Amino acid sequence: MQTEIKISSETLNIQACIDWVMLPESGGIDVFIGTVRNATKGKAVLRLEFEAYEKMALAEMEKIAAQALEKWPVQKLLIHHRTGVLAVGEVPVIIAVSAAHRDAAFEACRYVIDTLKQTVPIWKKEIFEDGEVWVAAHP
Amino acid sequence: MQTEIKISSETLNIQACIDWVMLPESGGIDVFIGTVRNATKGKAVLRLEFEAYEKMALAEMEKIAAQALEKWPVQKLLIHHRTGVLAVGEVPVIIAVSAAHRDAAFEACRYVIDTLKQTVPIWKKEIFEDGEVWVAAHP
Amino acid sequence: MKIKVLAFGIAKDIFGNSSVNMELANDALVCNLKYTLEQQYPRLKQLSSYMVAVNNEYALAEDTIHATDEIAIIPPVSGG
Amino acid sequence: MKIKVLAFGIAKDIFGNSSVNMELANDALVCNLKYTLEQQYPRLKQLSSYMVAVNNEYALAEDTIHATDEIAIIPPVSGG
Repeated sequence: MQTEIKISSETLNIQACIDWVMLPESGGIDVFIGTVRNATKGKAVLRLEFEAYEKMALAEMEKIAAQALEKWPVQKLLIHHRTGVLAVGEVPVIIAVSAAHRDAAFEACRYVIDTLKQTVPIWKKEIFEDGEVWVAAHP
Repeated sequence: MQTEIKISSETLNIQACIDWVMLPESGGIDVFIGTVRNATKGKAVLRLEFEAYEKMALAEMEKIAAQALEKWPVQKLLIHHRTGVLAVGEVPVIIAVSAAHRDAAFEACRYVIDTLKQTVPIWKKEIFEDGEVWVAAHP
Repeated sequence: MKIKVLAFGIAKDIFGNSSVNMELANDALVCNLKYTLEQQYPRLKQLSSYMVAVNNEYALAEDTIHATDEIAIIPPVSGG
Repeated sequence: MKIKVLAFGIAKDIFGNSSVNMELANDALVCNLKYTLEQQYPRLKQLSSYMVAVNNEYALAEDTIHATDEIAIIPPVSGG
């Protein structure tokens, strides 16, 4: 398999993701790691909650991966996304891409995270001391 | 310190590099991992040997890191480079960049690896079954 | 026909439930579903936007809904 | 003046050593060093290119060399 797409409520394992994409034919790997930031627009964030429409989210991520494989000569491509409650510093998403040459790895990795944020049905709620808000829900 | 630049003859530790750049203020981390490819132009590579003009290489990498910090709003930036004999699948270079927003992390990371390959005095010898060659030495 | 509409993110808060059951005409389109839902849950109209997914695919306003379809309301996504 | 020239990568192979000692005029420029080295080691001219570093900085052809400088031959780099 050239791609591995996963949604999980367990802590994501960065090293395992990198090991999975690395091949003897690889020359470079680009990895994007999302992290839970402690503040948004200057306001302290206590934690995030991620919810996924899991079946559709997996299907959309498969589509994105297939598009990336078509656009760039990449070897292996992995997308792991967390759900559930995440504390500051935890990792909601890992995207890892291996390629013979680094340009393809960089471009495919960026395409995947940019597109994922636009189309994959996963939602993030920011929990503040005085309330909570679903990100991007309102204008 | 915002940057960590290192040249080492020991195995590089990817997870430690990521942990070093991650801050509570980080929203995203981009990591580039160079890997020793098993072939070049269709010819099997047995191993690579990296040699550095260490003092100058560190100085050049510090310059590149400073330029990246000036160009993009990044939080922490790490460059670790191996020297010595590396087998296929080993990691000659790790670049990790954290930022509040992913664009800066991606762009700075790519700038660092692209510029490193142009200016940092480190040399790579490819060892084949029937000989060896210093990469890029001859036209 | 009777259909079940799944809700996620803020849509779940608006519906007060992770799904709602609705009665729709047999030849209803996605835009009819949206209209009917908005009558019942006016807060839907305050969202930046929202999509309807039919059988795990984003649907167009003019797509027809069938009784056996899996229907979901997709408020603005924010994963990653 | 007597200077010591450090060599790396393929330059080390060409010199047969990780450094060579040279005698240069006191007001020699980087281009004079290159010329003198190329006389002695013609294989330098077959390289794609090479630079001279003076005190850990890339030097220009017209830079002056001083006896106390750290001089190094930098063949095409290939790190990363």
